[in-house]
Amino acid sequence: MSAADLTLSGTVVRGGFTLDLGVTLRAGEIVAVLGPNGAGKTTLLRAIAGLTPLSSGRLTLGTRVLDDPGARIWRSARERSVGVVFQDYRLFPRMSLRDNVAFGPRAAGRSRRQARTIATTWLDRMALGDLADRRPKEISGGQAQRVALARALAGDPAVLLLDEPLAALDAASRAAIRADLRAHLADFAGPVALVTHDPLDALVLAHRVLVLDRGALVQEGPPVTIARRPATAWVAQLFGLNFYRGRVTGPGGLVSLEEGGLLHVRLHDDIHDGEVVVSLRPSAITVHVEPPTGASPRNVWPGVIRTLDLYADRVRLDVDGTPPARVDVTPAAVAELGLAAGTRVWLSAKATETDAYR
Amino acid sequence: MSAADLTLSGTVVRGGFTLDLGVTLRAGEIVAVLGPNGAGKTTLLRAIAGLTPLSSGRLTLGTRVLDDPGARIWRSARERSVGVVFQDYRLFPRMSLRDNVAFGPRAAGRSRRQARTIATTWLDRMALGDLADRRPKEISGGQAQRVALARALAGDPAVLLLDEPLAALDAASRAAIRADLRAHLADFAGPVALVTHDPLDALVLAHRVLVLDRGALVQEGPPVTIARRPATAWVAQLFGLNFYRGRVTGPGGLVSLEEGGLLHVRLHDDIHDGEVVVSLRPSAITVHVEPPTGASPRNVWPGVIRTLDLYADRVRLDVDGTPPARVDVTPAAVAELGLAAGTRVWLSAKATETDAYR
Amino acid sequence: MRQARDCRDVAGVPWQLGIPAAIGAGFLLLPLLALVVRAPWRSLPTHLGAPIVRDALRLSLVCASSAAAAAVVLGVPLAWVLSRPGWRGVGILRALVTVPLVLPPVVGGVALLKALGRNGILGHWLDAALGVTLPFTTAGVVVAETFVAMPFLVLAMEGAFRGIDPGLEEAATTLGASRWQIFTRVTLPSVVPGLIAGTVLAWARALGEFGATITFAGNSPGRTTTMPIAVYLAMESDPDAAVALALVLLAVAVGILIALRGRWLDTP
Amino acid sequence: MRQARDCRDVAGVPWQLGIPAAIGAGFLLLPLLALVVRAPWRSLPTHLGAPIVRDALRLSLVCASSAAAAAVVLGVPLAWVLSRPGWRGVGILRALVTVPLVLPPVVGGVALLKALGRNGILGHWLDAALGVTLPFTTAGVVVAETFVAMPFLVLAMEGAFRGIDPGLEEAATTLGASRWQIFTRVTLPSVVPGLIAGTVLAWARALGEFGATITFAGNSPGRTTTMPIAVYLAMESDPDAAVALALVLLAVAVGILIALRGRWLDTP
Amino acid sequence: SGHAASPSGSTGSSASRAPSGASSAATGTITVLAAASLQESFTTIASAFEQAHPGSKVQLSFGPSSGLAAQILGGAPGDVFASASVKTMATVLDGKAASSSTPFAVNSMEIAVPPNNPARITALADLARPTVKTSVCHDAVPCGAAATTVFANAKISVTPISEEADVKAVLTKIELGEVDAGLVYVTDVLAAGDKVGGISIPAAQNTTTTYPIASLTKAANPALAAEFVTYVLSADAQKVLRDAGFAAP
Ligand SMILES: Nc1ncnc2c1ncn2[C@@H]1O[C@H](COP(=O)(O)OP(=O)(O)OP(=O)(O)O)[C@@H](O)[C@H]1O
Ligand SMILES: Nc1ncnc2c1ncn2[C@@H]1O[C@H](COP(=O)(O)OP(=O)(O)OP(=O)(O)O)[C@@H](O)[C@H]1O
Ligand SMILES: [Mg+2]
Ligand SMILES: [Mg+2]
Repeated sequence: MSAADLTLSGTVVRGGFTLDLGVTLRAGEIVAVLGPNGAGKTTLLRAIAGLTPLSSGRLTLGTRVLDDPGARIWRSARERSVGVVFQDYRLFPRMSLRDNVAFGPRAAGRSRRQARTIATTWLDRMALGDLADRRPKEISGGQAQRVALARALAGDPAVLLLDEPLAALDAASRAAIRADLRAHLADFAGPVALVTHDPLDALVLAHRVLVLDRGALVQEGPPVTIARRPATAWVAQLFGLNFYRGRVTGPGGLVSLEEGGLLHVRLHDDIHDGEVVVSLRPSAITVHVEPPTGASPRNVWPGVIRTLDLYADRVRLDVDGTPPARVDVTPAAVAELGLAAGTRVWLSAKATETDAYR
Repeated sequence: MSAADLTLSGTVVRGGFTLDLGVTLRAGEIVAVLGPNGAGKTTLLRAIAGLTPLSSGRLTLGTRVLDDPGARIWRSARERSVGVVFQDYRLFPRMSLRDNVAFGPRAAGRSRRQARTIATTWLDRMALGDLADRRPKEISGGQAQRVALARALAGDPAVLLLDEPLAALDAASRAAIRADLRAHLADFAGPVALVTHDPLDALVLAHRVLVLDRGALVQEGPPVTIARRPATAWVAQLFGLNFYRGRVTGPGGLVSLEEGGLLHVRLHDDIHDGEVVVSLRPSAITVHVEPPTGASPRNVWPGVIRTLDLYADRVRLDVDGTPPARVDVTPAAVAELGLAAGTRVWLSAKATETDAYR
Repeated sequence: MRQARDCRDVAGVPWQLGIPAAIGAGFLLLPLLALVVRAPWRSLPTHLGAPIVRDALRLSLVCASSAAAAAVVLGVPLAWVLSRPGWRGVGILRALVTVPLVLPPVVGGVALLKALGRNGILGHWLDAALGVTLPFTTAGVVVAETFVAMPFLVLAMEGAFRGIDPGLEEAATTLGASRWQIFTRVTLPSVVPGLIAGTVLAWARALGEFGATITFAGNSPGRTTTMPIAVYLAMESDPDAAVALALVLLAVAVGILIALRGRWLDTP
Repeated sequence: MRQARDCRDVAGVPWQLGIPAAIGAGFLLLPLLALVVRAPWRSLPTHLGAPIVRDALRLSLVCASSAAAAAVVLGVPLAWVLSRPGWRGVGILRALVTVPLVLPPVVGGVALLKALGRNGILGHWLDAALGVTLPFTTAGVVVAETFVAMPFLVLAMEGAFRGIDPGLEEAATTLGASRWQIFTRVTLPSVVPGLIAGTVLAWARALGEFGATITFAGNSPGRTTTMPIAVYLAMESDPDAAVALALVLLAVAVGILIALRGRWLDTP
Repeated sequence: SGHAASPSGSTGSSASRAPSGASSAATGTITVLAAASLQESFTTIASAFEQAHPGSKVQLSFGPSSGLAAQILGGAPGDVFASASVKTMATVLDGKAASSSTPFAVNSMEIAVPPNNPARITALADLARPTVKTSVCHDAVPCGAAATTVFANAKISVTPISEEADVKAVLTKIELGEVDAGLVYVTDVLAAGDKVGGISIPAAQNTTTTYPIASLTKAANPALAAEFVTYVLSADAQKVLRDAGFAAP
C-alpha cells in the first residue's frame, strides 16, 4: 500500500444527527479525535470506513475518490482497505481468536497457513498467544479489545481507524499496548485516526488533535497546543485546566471574567481588547491561609475549599471563589496548612502563568 | 432494603479459570476492584450477582446465605436484588432508553406510570433526558454506558456492582458522573463494588481497594495506602510510581535491588532485613545534567534519557540506569536543562521519599 | 435513497447468492405462474359466486387463524423449553415433536381419531365425561390443523430462541425480573422476526391442510368443509373448478400476507 | 452438574410457559401414542419384511434428503435475499414464496405438471430440447418434494437472517471480505441454529409429502413410490398395514433426527 | 350392465326391511358419508329424498372411501355409508360398524385419452404398444383391480408408466396430456365432458366394480338411515345414478 492522505469535507447524517466537517489526515500522521459523548467521533470513523455514506461533499484517499454523492461515486468499505477497531469490538462470536485475527489476511487472499501465522504473530504481540483457540465469549473485556486491535492491524490496512482502542485495557496493558501501538504506528505509512477519551493517549500518541462537539470541529492542532490553550471548557477540563471566558477591560492585560472576578493575564498574539478565553494550570495556583502580603503574584482572591481529592501524588482542591478554581497542592502542603473542606483560603496566581488567547 | 454486609469466601470456576477469594464488602462501603485484564474482576461480580455459581465456599448478604454449594443453597440473581452495570452495557435493544431504565422498577412491581417517572428522573440526572425515546442502537457508546448506569441505579438494589461504569465516558461527563456517582453512592446503604481501570476512580470514589491478579487477591487496603505502598509492579505502574524489589543489605536502610543498583530507603514497620519492595514517586526524583555535589539526597545515580513525554503540566522522562526510573519534571526544567532523548543525566532522590515495605 | 446507499456494500447481492436465489424463486413461482396462465379465467366468476365457496373460504380463514393462534400459544412455550440447554431427553422430545411433519396427513388424521375420536384414548373420556366430540365439528378442523401446523412453528421458533444473546437475559435477571417477565419483555421481543416467520408458516400450512382435516373432521359444508376440501371435491367433478378454487385461496392468502407485511412486519 | 447450576435461574421454566409447553407437547404426542398403542403389533413384522416397503423407505429417504439439500442450496440464498432490507417488491416476493405452503398439495402437483410436465410451459421445452421428462421419474419426486418443502426452509431462514447483528457484517467488510466471504464466514455461522431448524423442517416435510408427489410423479414402485404413497395405498386395502407402514416411517425419521442431534446439533 | 359382485356379509336385508312408501313417519337429520365419486349423484338424490320425506334433512359428507371408513371406525357420527369399494366396506363390517351392506350401483371401465388422442388409441390392444404411456390405478384401489381384470380378460400385457392412487390422478394426467391413455370409470369420462376422450371397452373384456351402501350400527337416526338406503335402491335414485353413468348392480 502506498501511503496517501485522506481528505474528508462534507456532511454525514446519521438519524437526526449531522456531522459537518472538513479535515485532512496526512499519510503517516496520527490524529487523535476527542470530544464529548455523542459529538460524532464514531460517525466520522464510519464515514471514512465506508459504513455510513456522506450526504454531501467528498472523501478522497490520495487521488482516489472514495465517496462523492454529487458525482455518484462510492467505494465500498471493502475496497477502501481501512482497518477499524470498533468501540464494541465486534469480534466474530463463532470463530476462535486466531481465526478472528486471520480473517483480514484470509479475505486478502492469503492461504490459510499464512493467515494463521500472521494471526499468531499478532496475538503473541498482544500477549494473547495462550488464548488463541478460545472463542470471544470466553475472554475478558480487555482481552477482547486487544483481539479487535490485532484483527484490525493484521489486515494490513491503508488507513487505520481506532475507536477507543485502549478504553477497556488495564493500566499496565494500556501502557504496554500504547507503547506497542506507538511503535507500530511509527512504521505505519498511512493516516491514523484515533478516537479516545484519554488525553494521555492524545498527548503520547498523536501528532495532531481534532476536537469535535455536536457534529462540528471546535479545535484542531498539535496536542501540546490543545493542552495549553484549550478553546472550550470541555477541552480545558479534559486536560485538567481552569478555564474562564472574559473580556479585556484594562491595559496590561486585565480581563473581566464572565463568572465574575478580574484576572491579570498574559495576552497572546497581539490581543489588546475584546473577548478572550483564559486558562490556568491548577498547579500554578498557590494557596494561602492568610491574605498574602507583598507577594509578586498580581492575582490574589479569596475562596472557600469545597472538596479535597487525593490523587497519587497531589491533592486536588475545588475552591469556591470569584472565579472558582481547581488547585493542585502537595499532600505535605495540606498537612502544613491544615486544609479541609470549608477552610477559607486565598489563591494567588502569577499573571505570566495565566494564558489569555482567542 | 436494610443495609447488610456481603461476604464471599470460596472459589468460582469459569471455563479454565479459577477465582479463589475471601472478601467482605461492608454496607455503605465502596470497594474498588483493580487488576490486569483477565484477573477475574468480572468473574467476581458475576458470582456476587448470581450469574455464575460458587464452586465451593459461601456467599452471604447479612444473615442471608446467597450461595453455598456445600449446603445446596442457591438464591437466584433475581432474588438477590443486586444492581449490575455490565462491561458491555447489555441494553435491551428493542426498548426505548426510558423503558430500559424503567425495567427494574417495573419488575419490582411499580405501575407503568411510576416506573416511567423514575426512569425519566434517572435519565435526566444522566443528562440523557432528550434521548429517552431512542433505541440503544441510536445512541453513542458513552451514552449507552450512562443508560446502563441509570438502569442499574433505578432498580433500587441492595448491592451495587459496577463493571467499569465510567470507561466509555468522555472526560467531562466522566468528572460529572463521577461526582454524581459519589453523591449517589454516599446515600447508598448497601455495599458497592466498582471495577475500574482508572486509579482516579479508585482514589476519588472508593473507601477500599481490592487488587486481583490471576484469580487471587494480591493487595487490599484504603486507596491511599495502595497508592503509596503498592504491593506489585502492576499496582505501582497503575499509580505511576517507580517500583523495585530488593533485599535489605546494610544498616540504616540500604537495599540492593533485583534489577541492580543500591538505594537508601526509609524502612517501614520495623523491617530490618530480608526482602522488601521499594516505591518512589517520579516527582520525588530530581534530574541533574552534572553530577550533583554536596547535595543532601543520599541516592544519586547516573542514567540516559530514553524518552520524554509531555503530559498536561509536566514532562515524564523514561531514564535508563541502574535502576531505571520514570521521572516527572516541569516543562520549564526541560527547557532550562536542555533535556532530550539520549541526554546523560544524574538522578537523585532523598531516602525519606523512598518507601520500603513488605 | 439514503437508506439504500447506507447499506450498499453489506446489502448488495453477490452472484454466488443471487443466482441460486433467482433459481429458487423461479422454481417456486413458475408452477404458480403456470397455474395462473392456464387457469379457466372465463369460468372463474361462476365458481367464486357460489355461496359454498364463500363459506369454505371463510371457514378456512377462521380455522387457519385459530389454528395458528393455538400453535403460537402452545408452540412458543414448547419451543422455548426445547431451546433451553441441559435438559435430559430434550433431544428425544424435540425429535418426537417433529414427527407430525413426517406423518402423511391422512395417517395424522387417523392418529387424531385414535386419540380424540369418540373411541379414542382421550376422546372416549372427553365424550363420556364432558360430552365433547371433536370429529365433524369446526373445533375438530382447528384441532387437525393445529396438529399439523404447530411443529413448523415450534421448530422455527426453537431455532430463533437458540440464536439469542443470553447476556440480555442475565441483565434482566439482575434487574429482578421473573423468568416470565424476562420471557415476555426480553426474550420474545428478540425473536419477533422468527415468531412472525413461524406464525406465517403455521398459518399457511393450516390454510392448505387437507389430509388430516378430512380424515379427522370430515366434510360437512359450513362446518368442516375448508377450501382445500372443496378443492379436493371439485377435483372429482371438475378439475378446472378445483384450480379456480385453489387460485382463490392463494389470492386471499397472498393478499393477507402482503397486507400484514405492510402493517407490522416491516416495522421492526 | 455445574453447567446445570450455572443456568439455573435463566433456564428454569416458569409455570406460565411450562404449562402451555406441556399441553403443546401432549397435544402433539398423544395422537402418536394412540397410533403406537393401537398399532397392529402382531402383523408388523410381516409388513416390514415386504421388499416393497424397503424400497419405498429407501426411496423416501433418498428423495427427502435430496429435496432438503436442494431446498438448502436454493432456499438459503433466497431467504438471504428476502431478508435484506430496502428492496422494492420484496414484500410481494416474500408473500408469493409462501404460496406453495397454502396450495393444497394436489393442486401443487397440478401446477407442477402445468409448468414442468410434458405439455407444461417449461417442461414442453425441456422435453423438446433436452429430452428431459420429470413426471414419473425419481427426479420428479425430488422436484415435487422440493417445491413443497423449500418454502418452509425459506421462511425459517429469513427469520433467522433478520435476527442477526449487522455490526458483524460491517466489521467483516472493513476487513476486506467480499460479500460472499461475509456470507459464508460471518452470516451463515450466525444462523446455524436456524439453518438446522429449517433443514429439519424441509426434510421432514419432504419425507411426509404425498399429494404433490403422486400428482406430479405418479406411483411406480422403486422409482416414485415413496412411503407416504405406499401408506396411502395400503390405507385403501388394509388400514392396519397403513398404520404399520406409517409407524415405520416415523421410527426411521425420529431415529435419524435423534442420531443427528447427538452428532452435531447439540454442539453449537 | 355387468356381473354384480356379491360381497360377503351382504344380504340385502336392509332393502327388504323398510317399506318403500313416501309416507314414512321417520324425520330428523341423518349424516351420509359417501365416496367422493358419488358427489353429484348423491347431492341430487339427497335433495329428492328430502322432498319425499318432509321434515327430514340429509347431511352429505364426501371423501375418499378409505378416509370415510377410518372416520367411521374412529367413532365419527354417521348414519349411512356409501362406499366406492367393497374392500373398504368390508373393513367397516369387520369393525362391527355396520351389520350388512347392499350393492347399489356398479361402474365399468373405459379407456380415456387426451382430447386430441396423440397416440391414436382406438382399442385396448393399443395400450400394449411400448411407445404408449399408460396410466392406471394401483391394484390396491378398486379401479386398479378392475384394470388388471380388464387386461387379463383382453389377454394383453400392459406396463403402465404409473399406478395411481386414485382414478382422479389418472384423469388429471390424461387431461394434461402427461400420458397417452388410461383406464378409468365410465362415469369419470362422462363427468369430464370434453376434457378427455372416451373409448369404450367391449363388454366381454370389461369388468365392473360394485358400490355398496350400509346403514351404520351407531346411527343416531336408524329409521331414517334405513329409509335413505331404501331410497337409494329405489327407481328414482337409480335413474339419477344411471344418468351419471352407473349401471344397476
Ligand atoms: N443509528 C443512529 N440513529 C440515530 N442517531 C444516532 C445513531 N447513531 C448515533 N446517533 C447519534 O449521533 C450522535 C453521534 O454519535 P457518535 O456515535 O458518532 O458519537 P461519539 O462521538 O462516537 O460518542 P461516544 O464517545 O459516546 O462514542 C449521537 O448523538 C447519537 O445519539
Ligand atoms: N466463559 C468463559 N469461559 C472460559 N474462560 C473464561 C470465560 N469468561 C472469562 N474467562 C477467562 O477468565 C478469566 C477472568 O475473566 P474476567 O472476565 O473475570 O476478567 P476481568 O478481570 O474482568 O478482565 P477485564 O479487565 O479484561 O474485563 C480470563 O482469563 C478469561 O479469559
Ligand atoms: Mg463512539
Ligand atoms: Mg471484565
